[in-house]
Order: sequence, then C-alpha cells, then structure tokens
Amino acid sequence: MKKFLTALMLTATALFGANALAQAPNAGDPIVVGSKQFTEQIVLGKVIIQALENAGYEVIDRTNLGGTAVNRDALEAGEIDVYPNYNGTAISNWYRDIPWAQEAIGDGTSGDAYASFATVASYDAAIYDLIWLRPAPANNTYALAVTRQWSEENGITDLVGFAEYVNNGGEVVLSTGDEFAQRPDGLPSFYTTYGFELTEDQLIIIAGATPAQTEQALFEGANGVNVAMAYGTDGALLAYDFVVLDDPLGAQPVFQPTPVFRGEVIRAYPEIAGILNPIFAVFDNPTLQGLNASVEVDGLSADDAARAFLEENGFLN
Amino acid sequence: MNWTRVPGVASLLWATLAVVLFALATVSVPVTDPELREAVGETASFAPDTWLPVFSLSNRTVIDMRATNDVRVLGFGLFDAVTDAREALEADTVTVTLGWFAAFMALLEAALAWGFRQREEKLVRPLVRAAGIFIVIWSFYGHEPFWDWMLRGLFPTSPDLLYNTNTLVSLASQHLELVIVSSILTISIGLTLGIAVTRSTLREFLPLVSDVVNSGQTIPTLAIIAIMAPIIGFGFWPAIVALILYGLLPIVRNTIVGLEGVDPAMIDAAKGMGMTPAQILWQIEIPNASSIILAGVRTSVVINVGTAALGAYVGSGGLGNPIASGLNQSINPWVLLGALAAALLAILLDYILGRVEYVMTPKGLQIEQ
Amino acid sequence: MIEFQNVVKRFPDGFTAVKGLNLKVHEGEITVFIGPSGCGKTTSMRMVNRLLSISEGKILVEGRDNKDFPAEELRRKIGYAIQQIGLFPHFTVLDNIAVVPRLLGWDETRIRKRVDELLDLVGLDPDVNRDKYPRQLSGGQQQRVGVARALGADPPIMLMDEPFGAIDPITREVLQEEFLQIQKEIGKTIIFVTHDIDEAIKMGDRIAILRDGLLEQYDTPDNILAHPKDRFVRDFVGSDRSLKRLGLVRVHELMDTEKVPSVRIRDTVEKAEQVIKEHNVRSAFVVDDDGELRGWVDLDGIRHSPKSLLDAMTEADYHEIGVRKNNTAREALSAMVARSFRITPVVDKSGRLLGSITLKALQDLAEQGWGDEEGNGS
Amino acid sequence: MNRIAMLGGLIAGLGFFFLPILNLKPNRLASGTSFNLLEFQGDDRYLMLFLLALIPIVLSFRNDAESRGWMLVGSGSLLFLLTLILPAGAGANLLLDPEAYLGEGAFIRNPRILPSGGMVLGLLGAYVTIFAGVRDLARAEVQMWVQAIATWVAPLIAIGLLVNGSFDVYSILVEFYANGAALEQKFVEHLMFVFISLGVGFVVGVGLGLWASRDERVAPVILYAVGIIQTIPSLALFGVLLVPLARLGDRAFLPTLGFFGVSLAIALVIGVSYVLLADREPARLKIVHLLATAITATVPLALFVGVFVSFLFRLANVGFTSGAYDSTTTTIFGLLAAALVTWIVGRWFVKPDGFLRTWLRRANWLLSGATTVAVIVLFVQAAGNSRVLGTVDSVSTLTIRDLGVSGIGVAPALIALTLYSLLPLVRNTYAGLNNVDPAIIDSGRGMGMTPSQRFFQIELPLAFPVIMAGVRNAGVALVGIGTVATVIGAGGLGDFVIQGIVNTSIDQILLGAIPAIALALVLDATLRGLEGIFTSPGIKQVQS
Repeated sequence: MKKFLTALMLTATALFGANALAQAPNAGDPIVVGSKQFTEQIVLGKVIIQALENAGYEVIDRTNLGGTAVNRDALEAGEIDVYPNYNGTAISNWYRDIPWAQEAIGDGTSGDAYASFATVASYDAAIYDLIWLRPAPANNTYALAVTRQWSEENGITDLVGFAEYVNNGGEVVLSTGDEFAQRPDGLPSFYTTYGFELTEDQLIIIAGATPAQTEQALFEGANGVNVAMAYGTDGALLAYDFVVLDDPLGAQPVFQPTPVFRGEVIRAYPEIAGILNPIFAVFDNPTLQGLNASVEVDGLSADDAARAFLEENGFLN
Repeated sequence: MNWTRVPGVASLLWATLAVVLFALATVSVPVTDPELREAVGETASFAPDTWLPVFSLSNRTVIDMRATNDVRVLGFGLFDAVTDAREALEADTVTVTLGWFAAFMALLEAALAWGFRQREEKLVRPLVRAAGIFIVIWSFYGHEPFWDWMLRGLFPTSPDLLYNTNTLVSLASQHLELVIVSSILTISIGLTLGIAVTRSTLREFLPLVSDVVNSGQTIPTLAIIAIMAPIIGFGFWPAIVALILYGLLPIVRNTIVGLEGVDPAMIDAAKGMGMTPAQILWQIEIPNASSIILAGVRTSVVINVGTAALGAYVGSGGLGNPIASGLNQSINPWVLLGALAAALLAILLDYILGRVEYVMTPKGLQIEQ
Repeated sequence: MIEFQNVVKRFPDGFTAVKGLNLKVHEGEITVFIGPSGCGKTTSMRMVNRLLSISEGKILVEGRDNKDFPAEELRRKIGYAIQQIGLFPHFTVLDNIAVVPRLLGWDETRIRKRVDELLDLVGLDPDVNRDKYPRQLSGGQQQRVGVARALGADPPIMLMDEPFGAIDPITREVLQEEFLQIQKEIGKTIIFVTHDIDEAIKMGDRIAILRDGLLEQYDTPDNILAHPKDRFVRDFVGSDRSLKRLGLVRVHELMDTEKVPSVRIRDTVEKAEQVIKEHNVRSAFVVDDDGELRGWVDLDGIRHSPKSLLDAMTEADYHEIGVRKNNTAREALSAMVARSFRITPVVDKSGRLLGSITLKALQDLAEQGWGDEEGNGS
Repeated sequence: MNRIAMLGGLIAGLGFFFLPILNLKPNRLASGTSFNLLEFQGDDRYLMLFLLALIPIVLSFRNDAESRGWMLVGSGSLLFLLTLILPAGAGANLLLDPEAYLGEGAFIRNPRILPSGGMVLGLLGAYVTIFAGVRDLARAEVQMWVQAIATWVAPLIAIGLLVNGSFDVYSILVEFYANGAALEQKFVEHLMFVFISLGVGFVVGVGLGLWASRDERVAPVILYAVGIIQTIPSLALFGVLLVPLARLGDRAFLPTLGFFGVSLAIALVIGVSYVLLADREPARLKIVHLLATAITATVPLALFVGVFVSFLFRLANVGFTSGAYDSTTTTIFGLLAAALVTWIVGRWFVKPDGFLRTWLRRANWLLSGATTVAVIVLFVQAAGNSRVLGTVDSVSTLTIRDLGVSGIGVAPALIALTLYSLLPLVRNTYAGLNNVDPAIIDSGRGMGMTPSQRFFQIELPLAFPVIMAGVRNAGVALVGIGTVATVIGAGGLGDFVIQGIVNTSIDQILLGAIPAIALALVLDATLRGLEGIFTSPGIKQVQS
C-alpha cells in the first residue's frame, strides 16, 4: 500500500508539469456547466447546456452543484467553466475582501442594473479573469407579492401605492424571511425609499424562510398574512396567481441572471457569446417565471422545461 | 493527613488561583479606529456598522451603534455594573475581561471547598459545580466583546463579524428551549415506553418496539425535520416533533437494556420478600438500571442539541441560524460563531448531564466502576 | 531438567516477588510449587517459559539458559495449562489442541492424528468432541481439553498453574487421578502450582514450599510431612499433617504379610486360641480353603462355643472388614477407627487375605513426625 | 392470542377510518384536497381495505401458533400490497377529472396524488401484522429462511410492482421521473462519502482503539477526545472546519510540503528518542514523551491524509463521473465483479483442499491486483484532466486548494464525517479488545504465540463482533449525517432534502430521504451479514 501511495503521489506530481502546458482548453475539450441549487439556476444551467450541445459542443452537466460559494470557488478553480450568476449577488459577495474594489462601489450602484453589471463585469474580468455575457432583462430581486384579488380590490400594483396604503393605516401583515427583513438593502431600503415603515405587529418573520415558504403562508392566509416576501422571477407566483408590486425607484439590488465564463473558455470558443446572448435576451420576468413555474409548479424536469423553452423560441435546430 | 483536604487551605488556594487567572486572562484590544476616537466627547454620530467592545465590570455592555445612534445594551450579564462607554473610549485600550469567568469558577471552587463537608460532597458538589460552569458559559455567550474580538482576529478583512439579527444569548436560549422542551417530552415518552414493554403483561411487544426503534435510527435527522415541516408547518413545533422522534431511540433502547439487565435473582429475592410489582420497579429495577438509562438520556439530549441546530432550516430558531445564514450568504464569521457556540452548548450539556448521571447513580453501583 | 539459579524477580513497582530462588526440577517428576498467596510460586513458574522476565540469576532448561532460546520457541516446547483454562472460544476443540502443532508447522494429517490421540488420552471421544466449541463443553471437559492442549506438541516440560482449581471438588478428584495415570504413561517434567496442600501432597513427586519469594523447604511430600523444616512449614501443612502423611502411604507398604493372625475355617478352636495368644491380639481372621476372608474369631466367641470354630467365628463380608492393598494408610485408619479394630485384614479384590495392618504400625508412622518435632523443635 | 397482530390491525384500521388516505394536489406546490377511504364508498374495492385491517384482529384470537402465523403473514402481506395498490387506482381516477374535486380557481397544472397519513398507518399496520405472524412462525420453530421469505414476500412484490410502474401515480414517483436524473449521481456521491470516510475512520479509529487498549494511560485521553467530537452537532462541525480548511486551502503546495517534511522529521526525532529512551525514563516523563510523539506524528499525518483523501476524492469524482474515462471505469467494475465472483465461489462453493480452490485463489489475487492497477490508471488519467489542475501553471503556483481542499465542498465533509465515525469505532475496538479474557491471551502467550499471532488469531477474532458493531453504528450514522453535508456544498442525497425544504416540496424531500434510509438499511444488513460470516460460531452462540 505504501508503495502504491508513493507511486501515485509521484505520478501526480509529475503530471503537474504536463498540466502546465495543457491548461488552456483544447478544441474538443468538453465545457462544464455548473449551477446553484435552486430551480431557476438549474433551469438556466440546462438552457446553457442544451444550447451549447445544439451548437455542437461537448458539454458536461454539473448543475445543482452547491451554494453560491461552491459554484464561485469551482469556477475560479476551473472545476466548472460556466454558471449562471447574478450581478446583485456578485456585488454584495465577491469583493468584500478587496478594499479598493469595495470602496469603488458607489451608493446606489447595486440598484442600478447597468452600473452594477458594469462594475461586476469589469471587476471579475480584471481580478479573476471571468467574463460576464450579456445579462438577461429579468430581475430576480427581492419583492413584495400580494394576491391578485387584494391588488384589484385596493388598486395597488406598485410600492408607491403600497406605501400610501400603509401610511393611511391600511391593514398589512407581511410574511418574510429574517435576512430580507434585516439586510440594510432589503426591507429597510424599501422603508427609506418609499417612506413607510411596518411595525413589529405587521411583520411575521420566519427565520431562514425562502419565498416558497412565505408565499405559502400568503396563499393559506395564515395569521392574516396578505403580503409576502418574494423573488421577482418565482415560478410559484404564477401558481398562486400573485401580483408582484413594482419597485419603480429601484430600492433593491438588481439580480439579473447572466452566464459567467472562465476567460480561457471564452477565448477558446468566442462564438459562445453569440449563441447564448440572444437566448438570455428573451428572459424577462414573465418568461422566467413561466419557466420556473413549469418546473416548480407543473413538476416538469428542468431538462424538459429548458428544451420546451428553447424549441418554442426557435433556438434549437 | 492530606492538607489540601482542609477547607481553609483549599479555598485559599482556589482564591489565589482566581486572582492569578483574572490577571492573566485579560485581553486588551487597542482602540485604533480614528473615527471612533474622534467621536468620543462629541455628540456627533458614530459610523454605522461599528461594534464597540467596552471595558466594564459587566460582561453585558456591548454598544450597538449600527444604523441608529442609540446606545443599546445587548447580551446577558452575570455582573451588573455598567460603565460609561465614552469613559472607556478615552483609554487607549479596551479590555475584555475573560478573567472574570475563570475567577468566578475558582471562587466557586473556593466556596465549595469551604462550605461543604465530605459527607455532602457526593450530591451537592457536582451539581453546584455543574451549575457554576453553566453560568460561566452562559455569561460567555453574553460576552459579545470577546466574540467580536475573536472573530476580528480571525477574519480581519471581513465586514461582517457578529450575527446581526440576534444576540448569541438569545439564539442559545432558543436552542436550549428547543432542547429542553423536546427532552422533557422525549424522556417521558421514552421511559414510559421502555418500562411498559419490559413489564410481563406487555412484554410480547418488546421485539416489535426494539425493531421499530432500531430501524428508526436509520432515518437521517435532516430528513425527519424536513418531512415534519410540510406536514406540521414551520417554526418551533416541527422541530420539536422531529427532536422527539429522533431522541426517543437511545432512551427506549437503553431503558430496555438497563431493565432487562437487572439480575433476575435480585427481582426474585424482592418478590420473595413480598414487594409489589410497583415497589420492585421503583426500588429495585430502576435504581439498578439507572446508570444505563441515564446514559441513554445523555446521548439523547446531546443528539437533540445537534438536531436542533438543523432546525434553522425549518425556522425553529437557535444556534443553527447564524450557521445556516452564514453558509447561505458566505459570511464565514457567522458560521464559525454559530458553530463554536453550538459545539460549546453540546459539550456543556453533555458535561452537566454527566454530573447528573453521576449523582443519580446509586452509590453502591459506583463502587465497582 | 529445569534449574533455578539465584533467580530474582523484581516488578517495576519495586515489589520483589522472588528473592533468590535455587531449585532443581528433576526429569519426569511432578514438582509442586506451593505457598500462601504472594509467595512467588506463580511468578517463579512464569519465568520458566519467560512469560515474565528474570531480574537476576538464570533458569536452565534442558541445561541451557532459557534466555538463549527465542521466547516463542521456548514456550512452544513447554506445555502450559492454567486455572482459567484459557481455551480459545472461537476455535473448535481440534483447533485449540492444534495451536502449538500448527505454530510448529506440523502437517494437517499428523495434527489430526495427534488430536484424536490426545482426546483419547484425556478421556474424551474424539468423534463426538473434535468439532465442538469450548462453550459447548462442561467445565471438566474443558479442563481435559486444556490439558490435552498443553500436551499438544508432546512437550518434554509442562507448566501447570492450578489446572484443576476452577472445578468442583468431585470432578477435581477424578481429574487428579486421571492426570496421575496419564503422567505415568507420558512421564513429563512438570511444574505444578497450587495453593491446596492436599493436592500438592497427592500430585507431587516433590514439593517446593515458598514463602515471601524464598524457598522454605524442597523435598518429597513424605519428608516434608515427616520433617517440616520449621514452624512455618508445619503450620502450612497443617496440624493434621500426620493424617496427611498417612494419606501418602499405601497399605501394602505397611502391611505385615508374615505375622498374620489367621486360621483356616476347618482349624480347631484351640488352634485359633493359640494363634490369638501367639500374636497378642484380640481376634484372628478366618479364611476358607481358597484363602478368602470369611470372618473373624475372638476369645469371647471361643468362650461361648468352645466346640466349633464355625460357631465361634463371626461371619463378615470381606468388603466390610478388609482394606485393599492400594488403599492409603489414612483410609485404613478410618476403617479401623470406625470398627474399633486394632488390626485390620488386607485383602485383594477377590477377598483373599494378603496380610494385616495394625493400629500400632499406623501410629508409629504418624508419630515419626511428632518425634522429630522435639528434635528440631521451635 | 397474539396481541401484536391485534395492534397491527388496530393501527391500520384507525388509519383507514380516521385519516385521509390521499391528497389531490392541484400542482406541485399548492396543497389540495384530502380524501378519506370512506369517500371512495362508491367502489366496493376500498371496503376491502377495512376488512383486511380487521382480519388480523380476528386472527389474533386463534390459538395454534403456526397456522395463525401463516394466516397473519398472508393477511399482512395482502394488506401491505393492497394499501399500496388500491389507492393508486383511486388516485388515477381522481386525476381523470381533478377540476371536479378541487375548488374553483385552483391553479391546476399537472395535479398530483400525495399519499397521506392513512396510507402510512396502513403500511405500518401491515408491517406490524407481518411482524406478529413471523414471531408466531418463530415460536412454532419454522426454519429461519422460511421466516425470512415470509417477511420479504410482500416488500419484494411491492418493489416489483414499483419497477413495473404500478405506483407511478404517486407524487414521489412523478417527482422521481421529473428530477430523478441526478439521483444516481447524488447517490453515488453519498456512497463515496460514506465509504471513504468509513474507510479512513476505520483505519484511524481501529488504530486509536488499539492504542487505547494497549496503554491504559492514554485510553481516557483518546476516548474523551473522540467523545467530544461526537458531541459536537454535525452542522457545527462542518462550520468549525470551514475556517481552518479554507486557510489551509490558501496555502501554496510547496511550502506546505516543506512544512510536512519538517514536522515529519521532528516527529521522527521525537519518536526515535522515545523508542530509545522510554525504558529509562521515569513514568511521568514517559507519558509526556509518548504524547509528544503522538501529537507530532499526528499533525503531519492528519495534514497528509486530509489532503490526500481530498485529492483522491477529486480524482475519483472526475474519473468516475466526468464520462471521459468510460472504458477505464468499465474495466474497473468488470475486474471488481470478477474478483468478487472468484472470491465468493472460492470461499463457499469449492472444496477446501481442492485444486480448484488454489486456482481460484490465484485468480482472485490476479484480478484484485489488476483492479488496483486499473484504479491507478484511472487516477493517473484523471490527474491529467484539465478539470483537476487545469488552472495551475506550474508546481510553484499550486495551492492546496487545487488539490481539492477548501472550506466548503467535499473536503470538510469527508473530514467531518471521518471524525464522526471515530467514536463508535474507537470505543468498540477498545471495548472489544479490552474485554478479551486475559486468561485467553495468557494461554496464547504461554503456548508460544508471537504478539502478531496472538493479535490476529486470538484478540482480533474475539473482538471482531464488537468492532463490527462499531463499524455498523458508524456506517448508519454517516449515511444520516452525510445528508447534512449538502449545506457546505458537498452534494449527496442531502441536496434533495434541502431543496425540498426550500421549495416546501415533500416529494423532493422524500426523493432524498428514502434512498438514504434504504442505503442505511442495506449497509446495516450487509455489515451484519459480513459480521455473521466472519464471526466464529464458537462465540456467536453466547451472543444469541
């Protein structure tokens, strides 16, 4: 056994040298696609996979890989070549430890779609050699959702109207996760931007809750909940027929799904951008909601949902 | 004659140790933030997101100046004096007095050495000591300057250090609440079940119960909690139900093993002396099985501490929260904070139950051990 | 065969268990180590096969220092049986007995033959017991297997540490007898440790009495009983040592074949009276033509029916009144005390009178020891 | 009278009577309408379930154990199967016209049938009934294998039906068909966690247990240390490891190699000095010296093992799952299967002394060797894959992270799982070896067995059942704790569970939980089987 281990280590060490020459992907090397572990990420991962396969690339499927940090680490380490990322996530997570980068992010950058994309794309290219393709127009940000019935009864479709309603003493019970309730750029940002505040009695804070959970609370109407924390592109919003209140003043960071590639891969296959950009351009909130819903609500597999989407929009030949 | 046995000498030794420990275990944190220093003496606002550890006789004064400019007192204190924050800032260093804990413990030992004669040692001393350690660790949770200092040292560049939505003490309280409520229920159910199936009238159910109990152990804890959530809902109770289901197994198993292991000759002798079945159970069987049963209880409670941490994923609160949030948002200091606190809590409960086990095992049974 | 030369054993905690032991174990004999607990008997024995190291001095085995052998090799040629038996519960009887032969690399057929042979020797049916596991056997059977295992590779030397200690008294007697029989056949050199003086006297060709790590007395059982060296030995062998000594002697060693007061059943009464007076006894034995003991006649009987010896004699079964020549003197004594005889006949198994044994002879034997006591006295 | 059977009937009956048996969900997320068995009254078949639940109660009054046992097994098995089959039919009917059952305005999209409490209790009741029946058979001294068959008939038929698609109407299977593609991969990952950590834990744990049993002074230290590890909540342990491993990952490879070498050299010096001096040292210094040796040796070894195992896992992962080395992996599995077959045939189906056995044994050696070589080849191939060290320019820029060690992911999961496996392994090894009767060891010594002969022929076989019990406990626990590893991004079956929690989808939770439970049960049974095979009958008797 000892001999075996030594031999293995020696071989491995010897191979490092060989690898030094072989680091850039050769033509024909498969592209590894990763994704985080929630529906939208998996579906977007599958969309990327099928689009690339359709274009004749060999692709390895590593979707559903892990949380944010796992995917990011894997991408930086070259274990995967691409995964769908969000500018909002990047801007609040990846440059914390780099003081100059952190400083250069101005107030309001995260709420501005273009500015935040420009910032993260340039930072990533400069610091990590990662290339952001064109972001989708969809915005998977924190949002407040209400039932359609409630929206129609009170004539409220955006946060301006909602703030007015609250300030006029309207009845509100909001179910939310703790993170959204306490992050400075979460609920407090809504307060300051739209000028309203909810009292403790008007909040039902579920620790660690996800939109699926808060929305279920809204759907069941438990504890008089009539507003729920949601993500902009939740599939469940369609299932429950909820209305997402618009955020016209951009109080929340913008989370636009964007494929992020290792630089080497894009340099080896520059035409990839031409394949994926048009597809991501189609993803607005309703499209992405529908796609997510077909998985989360209808129970289609992410593969089938992605294929159906691509076929419907004529991206497969 | 063993002179350390003399109460006066022993307590004197401990008290001396207390002073030494107090002197040694004091950590000084330099106040380097210029903004902070300038703010002293002004009424102007502090920068948001600043945590200010402050020297005090108390371990509970942590001043939270994020977002608002109020001075808020967080945490849970053992000693009650509060010093003015500004006064503390005028000094060059902020001192975190870890020594208080060591000193408290040493003084407690001194009190024990002074106050209790050997006769009571067996019962009182381990329990008082366990209680003392509990108070110390609990104060430790409340000593946020320490945690802040530690995390700052480990993660110098991280903008987030302490968990921002809740203090460690209240998280630990939630955790403890989960563990205590579930343990009380678990122990009652488990003991009843274990005792029931070892009675002659219900003995035929014993193999069934141990079979179910053993295969129940193969269900992953996370899965139990997860399955309970959609059925019962989110929050406290699904976690409790899961904790009960999972914690039941060691107690039932050990109760059965313990009671079955009682020497039949002993029971026979008791019967021969005219004891009723109830008397045999309470005076013979349970005392003789107590060490094994209590070992099961201990295992069960420790498992519950671990499972309760997973409760964060179904919104039950507790020390799993900073871990889960930290992992979600990749804020490592939160993860470490929650992990250390949860580990500490588990070890603490294990220790305390170990003392309880020791105290509650009949003396005659300890001799051969 | 085995020789202890100034052997000292000190344990790491400073306790000296053996303080300079000099002793020679003779070939083909059972040498018993005995003494109160803590006297160093087991320690001394365990140094022979180097289960314990020797602190000072040396032990010669077959004339060579036992340190010259590799420990394992040494142990493989010394049989080893202990009180707890120590059978390997996960091995069958066959595997247990085969341990040492296998360690020595014997081939399987030879091993099987040897195992069957040994099982026969210790009185277990090989076909029934060979493939059983130790826990399927009774205590006595296990001990038999233990002895067979110690004999496994036919070692010239055996060490036995209270091998019959854990067995009930009745089975122990049987095993002791059986083992003595076996020893007669195999003639091994044996060191036998016990704390039971009766066992020592019964089993030992020689007894070494140890006390606090020193050899107190080393002699044959008879001599030790007869001439205890000092008060310690005397106390150790017990106040009934005279009786014990009688236990050592067989009737045939003491019986008188010449001067036996016997008459034939057809002899006259006068002849009987004459024999009684001649031998200065109270009664004479009556035998028939085949020499078989039929009863006795005493002066009272003669006085009551002076005509016929047949009428005068008291008929009795030879089983009741006679002792056998292989009985111990102690048994003869109990028989005589029980029947208030001063003289008792010795018969063979078909009842023929071989000789007689007198209370006087037994008393003389027993008193030899007491007599010495005054000489060596305390 | 068989009261267990009565209990079984009662459980099933109560479940059928009071609890909903099915839930019709309008879509994957929203909860829908529940249906009691009574609500299917129109169809007489469902009445059968009630009757079936009553049968065990009636049967329990019979007196002849054997015939009662057979009847109970029969009725229990029928109950088991029909509890699964009949609601499937009802569910299919419900799905024909879901609008009729769900309220107006329900968002109906691919409605699903979720089995509910009644069905769970029905199955539980059936299990209890079968259990009662088999107990009766055991009492009637029916042979073991007959009992085993009686127990497993119904579950096996159910599995057959499952494979056949008879239960496809249930939501968990719908979920499996939709999202189960990843199940195999997650399952394999989970299996690899368990095997690798159990394997490493076995070596370390048995080693420590051995040491503890040999040296009573270090025993409490070792036992206490592993006890503390077991106390730490799994989530916390994953969290605590995050920081040091992240730091370790940041280190460059070469300096770490240097550190490894230097600390190994220090350990060597201390170790050699211990060997040379130990006998002459006073006892207190000796124990300190021993501990120093242990610690200095442990640090570099732990480092090495941690990095090595992580790297190996990475190689294995790339090698087995990337699909790039299918020919090599197929070869490996082929060789492995062949080696297994030769081993099994050689051990049980061939005469002990025959020529065939010798031949098979040689073949087995050859095949095992070839498997090892094939695995090495695979690892070497994988090491050359650009996925493994692709971004590394040269050895000088190589960091430990490139070898697979990081704060999140597989490395901390493997390390934490290994640590968790230690307590049962150490404790049981210690207890097993310590409880071997000293007299037995003494006679082994007295007969001239060398220390290694004593260990392998006496101590190990006698302690084996206890050690194996430790392996089983550790294995079952690892399967469970392995599901938590998902939170640090290590993958495995926990992925489904966490996703199920996040999506409030019980189907998805079960998709992860059921294979995990099955894995734990199979692992337990397999290890039990191995234990039975390798335990001498001489010590088995006492245990039963």
